[in-house]
Amino acid sequence: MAEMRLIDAVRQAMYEEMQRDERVLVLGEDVGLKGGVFGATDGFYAEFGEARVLDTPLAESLIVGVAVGMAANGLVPIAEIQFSDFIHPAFNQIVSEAARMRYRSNGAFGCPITIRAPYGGGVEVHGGLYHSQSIEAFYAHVPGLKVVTPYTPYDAKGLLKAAIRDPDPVLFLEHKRLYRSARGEVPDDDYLVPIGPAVVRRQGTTLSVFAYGQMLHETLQAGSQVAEEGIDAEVVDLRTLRPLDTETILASVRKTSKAMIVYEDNRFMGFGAEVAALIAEEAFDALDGPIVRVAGPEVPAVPYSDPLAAAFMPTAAKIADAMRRLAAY
Amino acid sequence: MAEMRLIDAVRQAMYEEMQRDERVLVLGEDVGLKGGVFGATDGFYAEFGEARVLDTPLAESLIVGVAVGMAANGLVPIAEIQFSDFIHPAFNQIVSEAARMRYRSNGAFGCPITIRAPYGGGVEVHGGLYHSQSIEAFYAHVPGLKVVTPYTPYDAKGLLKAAIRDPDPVLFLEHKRLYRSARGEVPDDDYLVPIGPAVVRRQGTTLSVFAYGQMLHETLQAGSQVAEEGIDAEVVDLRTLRPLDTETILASVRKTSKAMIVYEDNRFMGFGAEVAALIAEEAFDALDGPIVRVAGPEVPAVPYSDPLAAAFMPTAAKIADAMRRLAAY
Amino acid sequence: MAVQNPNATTATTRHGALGLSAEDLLEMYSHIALARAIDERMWVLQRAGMVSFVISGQGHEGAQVGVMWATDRQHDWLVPFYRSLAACLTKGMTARDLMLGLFARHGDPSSGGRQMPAHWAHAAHKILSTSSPVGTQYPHAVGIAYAAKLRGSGELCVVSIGEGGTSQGDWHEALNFAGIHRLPVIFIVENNRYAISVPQRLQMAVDDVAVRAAGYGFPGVVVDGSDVLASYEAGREAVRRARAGEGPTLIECKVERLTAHSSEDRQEKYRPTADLEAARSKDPLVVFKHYLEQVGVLDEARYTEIHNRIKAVVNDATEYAEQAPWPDPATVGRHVYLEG
Amino acid sequence: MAVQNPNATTATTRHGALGLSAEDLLEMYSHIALARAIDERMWVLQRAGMVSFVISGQGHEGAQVGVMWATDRQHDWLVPFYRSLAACLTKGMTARDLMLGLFARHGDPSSGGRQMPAHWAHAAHKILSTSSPVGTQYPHAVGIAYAAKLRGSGELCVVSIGEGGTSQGDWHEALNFAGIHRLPVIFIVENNRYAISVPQRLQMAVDDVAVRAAGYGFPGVVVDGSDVLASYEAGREAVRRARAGEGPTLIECKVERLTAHSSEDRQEKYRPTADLEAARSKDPLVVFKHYLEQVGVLDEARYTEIHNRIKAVVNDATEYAEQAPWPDPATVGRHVYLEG
Ligand SMILES: Cc1ncc(C[n+]2csc(CCOP(=O)(O)OP(=O)(O)O)c2C)c(N)n1
Ligand SMILES: Cc1ncc(C[n+]2csc(CCOP(=O)(O)OP(=O)(O)O)c2C)c(N)n1
Ligand SMILES: [Mg+2]
Ligand SMILES: [Mg+2]
Repeated sequence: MAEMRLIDAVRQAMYEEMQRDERVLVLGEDVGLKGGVFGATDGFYAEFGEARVLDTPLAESLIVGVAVGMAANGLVPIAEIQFSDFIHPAFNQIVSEAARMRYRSNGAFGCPITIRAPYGGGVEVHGGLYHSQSIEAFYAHVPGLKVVTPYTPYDAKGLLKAAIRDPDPVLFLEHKRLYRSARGEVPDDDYLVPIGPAVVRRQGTTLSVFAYGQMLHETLQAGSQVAEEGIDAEVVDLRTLRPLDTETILASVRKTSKAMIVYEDNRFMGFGAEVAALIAEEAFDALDGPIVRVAGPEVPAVPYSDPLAAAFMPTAAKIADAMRRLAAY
Repeated sequence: MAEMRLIDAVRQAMYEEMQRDERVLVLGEDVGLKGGVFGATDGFYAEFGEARVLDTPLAESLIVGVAVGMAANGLVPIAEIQFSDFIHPAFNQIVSEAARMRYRSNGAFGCPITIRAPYGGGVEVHGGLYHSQSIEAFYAHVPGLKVVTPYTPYDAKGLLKAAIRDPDPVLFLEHKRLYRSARGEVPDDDYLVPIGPAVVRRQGTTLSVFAYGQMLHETLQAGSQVAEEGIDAEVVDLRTLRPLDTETILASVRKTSKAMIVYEDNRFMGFGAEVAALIAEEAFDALDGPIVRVAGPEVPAVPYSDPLAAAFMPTAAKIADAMRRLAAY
Repeated sequence: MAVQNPNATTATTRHGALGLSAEDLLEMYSHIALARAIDERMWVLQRAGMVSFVISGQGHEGAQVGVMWATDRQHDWLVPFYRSLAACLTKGMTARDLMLGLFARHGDPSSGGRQMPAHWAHAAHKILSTSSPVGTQYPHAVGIAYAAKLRGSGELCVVSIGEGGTSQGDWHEALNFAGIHRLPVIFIVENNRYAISVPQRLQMAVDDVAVRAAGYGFPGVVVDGSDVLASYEAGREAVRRARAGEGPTLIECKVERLTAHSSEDRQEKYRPTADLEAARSKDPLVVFKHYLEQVGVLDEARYTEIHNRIKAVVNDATEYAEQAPWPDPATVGRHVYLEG
Repeated sequence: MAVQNPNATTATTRHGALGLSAEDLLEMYSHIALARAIDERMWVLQRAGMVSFVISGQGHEGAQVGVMWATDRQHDWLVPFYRSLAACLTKGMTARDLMLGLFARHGDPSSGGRQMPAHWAHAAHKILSTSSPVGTQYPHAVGIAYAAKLRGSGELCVVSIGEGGTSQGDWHEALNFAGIHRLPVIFIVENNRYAISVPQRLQMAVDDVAVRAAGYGFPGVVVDGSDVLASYEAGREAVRRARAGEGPTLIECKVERLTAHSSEDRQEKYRPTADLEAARSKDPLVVFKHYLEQVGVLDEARYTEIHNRIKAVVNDATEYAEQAPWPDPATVGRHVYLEG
């Protein structure tokens, strides 16, 4: 058991899986000698060699498409997309191919690939319009895919191992802000965190807040702030966005009667829309107030300049305000 | 004024715009001599010549990317994507480029392009997994884009003209089932239907149903069925999905107190999620029942074989059942 | 029907020089003829309203059978496209398999009726599932070849596309990657000069797409796809290269599309009659038949026997598929994820 | 600093043969030197914590100025990439413009601080807005060229990318389309042998990406990008072709990346010291300076004058940008759609 950063947990998960199973390999831009732009594969090249730590040409559609073929012929590829913003050229390969391989072949072929992508912004990320994007909404819509995003280093290791061993394609989203800021105990041994279940990070009775990634951090901070004012927020870490843990969500709303969803992506058709729609249909009778979404503004992405980036981001302060309003409803 | 099919109205809109403004051109696969696989540009090649009726290579990313460049240099391109299922290779050009050109240049460059794409399935479409897809959910999420889908021939002509003249990129979705089944009066003269406003197709008091495209047809049929049982459904044609006419939606819900959304796409993170979330946040106080979604199942797309396709599709019968249940709530 | 060279020996014939026996030729011929017969039947069924859609490989069969014949049909992979009917037959799929797909019945091994006809797949025969978006199969093939190389399985992978598909980015990305890693893959481009209605001159500025191979560091060859033996020869060299670790080969087969693009298309609108007539002179079935007659391998008795057998097979497959059960609507939600 | 050929005449010098005067050379040199000085200052500012990110064009300037000099810098278009600092200067952007972008201030003409530094744009100078996804600019350039041709505007379009970007599908699709329609576009590939850390051998199986042009039906040429005059010459021929309606040219400039990929990168991890040292010998600023000295165009007085002027310009731009106002946070939601 060691305290480590989320990025280290990601690295450890892949390292162990590659040692455990020689069918596992990583491919992507700069995953080789450089060890990835965030260091996720640091040292892998020396350990596992060029054939299993594969620096690809700059071509995301290729990265995913080749992974689909590898998987069809017995390998277990982990494809790294350098920044989630650059996954879009691979949209067709992911949506039309990876996600449909099993369905379209009536179960004859599978597609056991994992696609890792660092996502998300913030003033400290300094990523601007193309190194900050949240992409979960596009992919969570797609049957045949699973979409996961860990909040703690513990979950990062356990969920990533589960993703690698999953027989179906998993999009594994890692928030860039959490890479170094999220720290926690991570067991040295082999363990899995199952894909699917959400987890309650803070028990509460006044209202339920659903979040994931960096926004969970802001939400928990907001929860502490309003706690002093007597607002007892329950905070749920969704962790897996597809398949969504509807039971945990509905149970929480039935307990608190109020629901809020926080996400960094622009609000309209962002992931919170689905959570809200679910609750509005399945737990309407338990609701005692509007379902509130706190999210990014309707602009194409997070701007670079600090004042603009700050204006974009949902923060603990904004979330706390929304909690107060909802609690008072 | 002539009665015509929706596909004819689409054709007439483009034809008139190309005559009116020589900057307008069409490009896409088979738009030339063949006149498009659905005949939308039938006769254009002879009338406007090869340079303005441009048969492109089989490359959707190119089609959109070239249109972005054309628009930057003074043309007004209409890009045809042969089937909406094949728009995915252009996802990056649409989301990262077309939709962001204005924002990222702080208003210096615009992107006045229209992307037309036939979408949707049904037993009669016989399209299978890759010629039936609903794609609106992916794009309605994207700030900088507008997303439109007409239901009547009148709207098809007026909205398409508005799209072509719009200074920003518009994704114009045409449901394949409506091409020949939707018929109606279309004025010969020049008129616009503005992008944005929804329209109430059936006034009612019992519950509000929001739909678009072919599902509007099913919904109106369902509305007639249940009317005999005393259920008076209000049916709203959303027409423009982004920007969404929230006022009309909320006003309808405030009137009826009950809301349902019908769409053909798979339910999870489909467009109905946003409509539901909007209502659950902004009209909660007026609600007198759960917000119901009737949508496609969680499978990658519409299967080909008739029994499977039939099992996939939301139908008037299924919608009527849902109306009955909601009315009785 | 004059047999011009009844005493042709192994040494003096083209096929002999390639190491092909008379039996080989007859088997190859039977595959081409069977493919054609199934294909023609499909159009008849569609015109009769029995099935709703056909897209076919008429005119492409010679190239497909020629190249595939050079591979290890059990051991190697095929990543097909929608015109690969003859290649799939060569790989082991049966007429019944194909007809089940056409009728979209429960037993369709390609997709259980979930996909449109001609979206081939067969796991046991190492035929990867076909999708509709043109071009995506090329990276898949390259991934299969990479896995074969890494695992030392000795497999190679054949992948096919039309010349229209070479305009897609995926095509370029795949060739580039395969060149870098010298992968055991054979890239086939079945160039029939049209992408639906778009003529080659609006698809590319070159006569031969094969010239692009040089830009990826491996050979590109052009063959007359109506010439089965030339196709076989090109395939044989590509197989040799792949097995020897020398890397990919791009084979451009010049073929003719003898039908409309699909049953939805009316090609008279864009294709000159003369063009279509010229195409018919390149029918691989006719050309190969002439060759077999010339070298004395096919006589009228043999011909009748083969075609009678084929007719029976096609009739059987049609009846079988027509009577086969439909997919159970309750299964629409199955196989989205691994069940277990 | 020995001036080796003080009496060089138009006829006997390389630049003379190209029709370039001494003033031309000095102007070209000044652009390269200014680009370098701005670029170096950017790194200083980043290291000092004044700005958060730098990506730069050190080593690429000679190729950019050389090629751009052959174009009509008012009338023609530039579709840049993030290393196009020198090209943008040549096109008319000022040191202040560039520094405003680095500091992400309100007045930044490229994006008003919305984009990371080096995402150039300037509508008045016909520099199209740059995004980050590598490769997307190639189809844009081709669209601009198509519009120029259709409208008969006489413009051509120069577009740049690194050799890494040639692996993208968009690159292929754009070249193919431009070849078909013989568009007035000049495709530049600035090949510095690395895509961040990925060496050329893992990016392509060929030595020269320029060989691919043959597959698209137009010429591809390789030039030593540290040789400003060679770059100019290649540009001149490409411009001639474009204006004459002969279509595109692909120019591959062999350049060196003299810095890490960006301020986020530590290249020692993957780049051998010897490689970096060899690169320094190809510094276009040094190489061009030697040439100018040899032909007697640059002496110490001129040199000092130029560099003093540049220093003043860079200082002014830095101070100007540092003091410039930040974007108003209230404007975060503006310009998503046309306002009006
Ligand atoms: C990505 C994509 N875009 C468009 C289509 C529609 N489409 C199907 S086949 C075809 C033409 C293909 O031409 P080619 O590759 O030359 O093959 P051929 O049909 O001539 O054998 C087109 C445009 C598609 N299936 N996929
Ligand atoms: C589509 C996409 N994928 C990945 C990246 C991340 N990235 C930025 S620059 C770069 C390398 C580019 O190499 P090259 O094209 O050779 O240009 P150079 O930086 O060497 O001048 C990468 C991988 C990106 N910007 N866009
Ligand atoms: Mg073709
Ligand atoms: Mg490079």
